[in-house]
Amino acid sequence: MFTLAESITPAQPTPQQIRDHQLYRELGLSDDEYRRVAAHLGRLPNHLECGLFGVLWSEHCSYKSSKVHLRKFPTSGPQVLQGPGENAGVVDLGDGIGIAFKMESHNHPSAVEPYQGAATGVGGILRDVFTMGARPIAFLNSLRFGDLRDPHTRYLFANVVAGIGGYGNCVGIPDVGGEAVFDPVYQHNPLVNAMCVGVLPASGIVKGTASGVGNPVFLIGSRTGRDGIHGATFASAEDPHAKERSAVQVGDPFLGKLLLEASLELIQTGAVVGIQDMGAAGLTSSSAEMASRAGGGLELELDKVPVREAGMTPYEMMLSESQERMLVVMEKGREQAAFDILQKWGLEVAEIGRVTDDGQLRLKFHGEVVGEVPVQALVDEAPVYERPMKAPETPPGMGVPLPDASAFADLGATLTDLLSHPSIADKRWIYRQYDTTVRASTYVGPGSDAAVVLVPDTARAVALTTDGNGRYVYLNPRRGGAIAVAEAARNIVCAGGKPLAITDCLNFGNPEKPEVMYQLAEAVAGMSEACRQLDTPVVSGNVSLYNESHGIDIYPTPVVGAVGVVEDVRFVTPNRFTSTGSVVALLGA
Amino acid sequence: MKWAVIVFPGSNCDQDTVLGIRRATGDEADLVWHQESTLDGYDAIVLPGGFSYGDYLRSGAIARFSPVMNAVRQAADEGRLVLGICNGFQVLTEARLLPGALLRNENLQFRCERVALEVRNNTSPFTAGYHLGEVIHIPIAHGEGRYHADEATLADLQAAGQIAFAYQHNPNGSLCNIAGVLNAKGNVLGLMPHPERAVAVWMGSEDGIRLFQSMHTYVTRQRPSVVQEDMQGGVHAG
Amino acid sequence: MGAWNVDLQVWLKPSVFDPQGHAVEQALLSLGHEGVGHVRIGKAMMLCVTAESAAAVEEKVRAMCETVLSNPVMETYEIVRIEPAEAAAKAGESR
Amino acid sequence: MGAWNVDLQVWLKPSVFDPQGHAVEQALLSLGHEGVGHVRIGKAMMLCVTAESAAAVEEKVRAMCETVLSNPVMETYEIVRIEPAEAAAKAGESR
Ligand SMILES: Nc1ncnc2c1ncn2[C@@H]1O[C@H](COP(=O)(O)OP(=O)(O)O)[C@@H](O)[C@H]1O
Repeated sequence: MFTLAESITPAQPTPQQIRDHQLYRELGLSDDEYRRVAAHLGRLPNHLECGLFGVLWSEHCSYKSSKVHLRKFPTSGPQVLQGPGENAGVVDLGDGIGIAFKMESHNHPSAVEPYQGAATGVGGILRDVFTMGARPIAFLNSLRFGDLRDPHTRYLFANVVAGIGGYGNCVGIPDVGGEAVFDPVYQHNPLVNAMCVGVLPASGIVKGTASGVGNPVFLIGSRTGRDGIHGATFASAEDPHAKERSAVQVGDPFLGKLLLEASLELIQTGAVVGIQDMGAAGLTSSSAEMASRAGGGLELELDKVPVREAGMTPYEMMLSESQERMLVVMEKGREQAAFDILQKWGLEVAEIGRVTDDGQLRLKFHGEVVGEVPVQALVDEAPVYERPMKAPETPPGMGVPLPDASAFADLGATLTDLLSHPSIADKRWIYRQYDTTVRASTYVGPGSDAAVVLVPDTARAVALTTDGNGRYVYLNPRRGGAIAVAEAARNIVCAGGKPLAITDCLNFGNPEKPEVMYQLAEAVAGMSEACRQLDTPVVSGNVSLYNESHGIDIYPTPVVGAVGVVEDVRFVTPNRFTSTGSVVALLGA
Repeated sequence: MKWAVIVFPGSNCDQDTVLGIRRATGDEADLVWHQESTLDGYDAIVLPGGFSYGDYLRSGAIARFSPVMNAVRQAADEGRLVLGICNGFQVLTEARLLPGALLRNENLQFRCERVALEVRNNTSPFTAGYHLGEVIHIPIAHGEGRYHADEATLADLQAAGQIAFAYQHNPNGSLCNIAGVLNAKGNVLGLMPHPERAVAVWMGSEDGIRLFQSMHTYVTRQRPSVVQEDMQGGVHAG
Repeated sequence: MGAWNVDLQVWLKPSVFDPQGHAVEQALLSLGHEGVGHVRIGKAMMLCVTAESAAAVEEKVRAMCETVLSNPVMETYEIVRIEPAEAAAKAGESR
Repeated sequence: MGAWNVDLQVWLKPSVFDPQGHAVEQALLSLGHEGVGHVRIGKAMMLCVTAESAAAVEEKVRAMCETVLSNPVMETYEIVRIEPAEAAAKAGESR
């Protein structure tokens, strides 16, 4: 048996101390999870190893509360080129073209630092899409805020919009659509969901796989700093924003743009074996997930990680969530191609390890092994919880009396009231801060049912929309979930498109409450039903739980991002009356 | 004629500009990396929009030191055409190839919308295709487009007809509603609006086309030899 | 009641990456300004505050810094100077 | 050769409208911070420069300010402090 350097800095507790004083709890592991880690390893985990399991088994990375439900989504179909499990999903647009897309939430970070929280959310989803080998062509976003009469809400809202624009505008991807709903229930838990869409050759999907024993592993982009450590770990009921306060990061859209161009150029060489963004849990999740997908292992030499601050420990390097970094596995012998391209774009690159076949994630520092854990245990053996579920005693909304008809005597005034509600009113204030026409391909931009974006090298276009209605889901989770999917599909159709597939963000409250888990399960069931009926499988998505403050949960708010194909832009239908004398008809039940 | 579109790290309207030139004139344009030191043989040089170097310090402040900028300066000195769009305009003011500076929008917000512009000069190589006083529609997309210059400079610009385009409804607080200015010789134009995003009906406006066409006409009339070469090479000259 | 001129600075916390500083540092180096490092860029602010005393000014300014002028989750602030407005005027400083 | 810490500030010229300062002033007033006025916002920069002497540092920094760090069309700069890096370190300042 190898000897493990127990602690590289004397300040760290020993494995025995971690066990005896239950220090693993601070690293994000429950008592039971800690016992499972020890059982997997056949020994006591050291501090670094506890940290690895702590982040990867966190709700954010492992989906331990939602996984059993997510499995119910339909995820396949002839149009699906890549379903859930990679950095983004991919559908077949026809003409040999694939559309990669995914949506992600950045709710908690945006609540504590709205500009940077939103900006880094956009940066993260951008990297998820271009790591598939896709050139990003559009962003969308879905927002939920409290009552705009509250000054703090106005501050959050204004800065989130500025942050989304700040990142998207700088990288030069148009923001073509989205939604914004205002309701006091989101007062302390605003929702910020961002979607990115990219285009790639249908046969050119790149995966986040670390395969080929001996292949070198590179870290490219920004240096690793102490920011964001534990960003992923502690989403909990007590204070969902607590972890964010210690983990705020600043996005660097310029570097994001350079990474985008360099990565696509790198992928063009054909020498990239696998590539992955470093998002939540940074180096830990990217290395473990890449190794897991290949069924192999990785050995990293942490001394080689370019750091921003002196004296960083292996623990800090593995858990840092510094933005604008990627992990790349290249074919051995073709490294020079990578160096040349990265140099051209002025990006830092470091070879930090190599692919192995022993199934271990082995971490070395100063020549010693400081951590060694089975990849399988980290990624695939993460706990899965079947949290208790319970329908509310009385269905929500039952006791609410219908308003007195006399309140609507003046229909004109009622109409004005409705139109002036921020949820219904014109959203130009938002989208005129986004560059909606860069790339010169926005056929239909914000302000319509669905956006339509031209796709290079084909007469076809993509139709894009995001939709969700938390209040419906609150009142009836199953129907509400179905309605979200149906609405997205209708919007695609109204723009002249045929719905192909969806991505989603499941924004829910505290999963430790049986009523919240009931909402989640039911909403997923309703969404799945609608997806089957409409033949729009789920190809990617994201879950955000613990959207709760002061005991109040947000409305259960699944947001659906749909992609459709427009066979020919001549079929694009405008959403406005275009000439006098036209017949106006109302369709549907 | 030969067009160069410069690519700085962070440029993001470079491809759009190449497409816009093609749509408007039928000409192909070369993308030229900012590390190049020569622009010999190019009749027109376009600095496109984007966020060169992230625009972190001031827009265009760092890009203006790129190696290619010496060649841009040389081209301008030789009377060749230099067009700066949005970030390109910012780079040209930072490089002092155009007077003034572009500051953060007065409303502190990025603004993306189609704006109405009044054509204030139609004698330059860039604007000859427009009527004087004509109102055209072209999109803007910028956070730092507030034109500033001292009073003496503004008076000079006005007197010499160097204000090429003015906003009808000022979106950013620019002095004298300035949207685009020419240098004294008239062969360098900077403008905040994006003509390359107004070259098709579905874009909402085709008013950008005449800007590129004006440049094309100017060059091909001035330099018949270039047209000759192009024609022989089978490239249609518009 | 008197008027005081206040100078303050707001910086990103040292542990937070400063993309602006980083980009400027890279630019300076590539332009041949050798021996430059650790560039950080923050905000400098000056304002004029009317209050009973310098102590009252400081209290007011701290409150502003903690709620409006900086976000304590990622920034720190420093009050550099609090000085009677007249003194500054006499010293010929331009405000 | 030694290392110096340099603090400098870049401000919009007084004749140039400062919308950020104006917006912050309005925000402060609307949030009830009374007696605040003349808010201006500029850039604070710190950097570390290696050179032969403090005088050489100043010369270098002026060159950077005049070419890169400020634009004289609209801005002024001020070198606030040039101090040996060790002194700063001793004084416990974090850089
Ligand atoms: N609500 C969901 N619906 C469908 N797939 C989901 C959902 N949430 C997560 N997934 C899938 O699970 C995988 C892991 O997601 P995530 O951890 O968010 O990706 P990342 O590695 O970018 O952080 C992804 O492939 C994602 O598409």
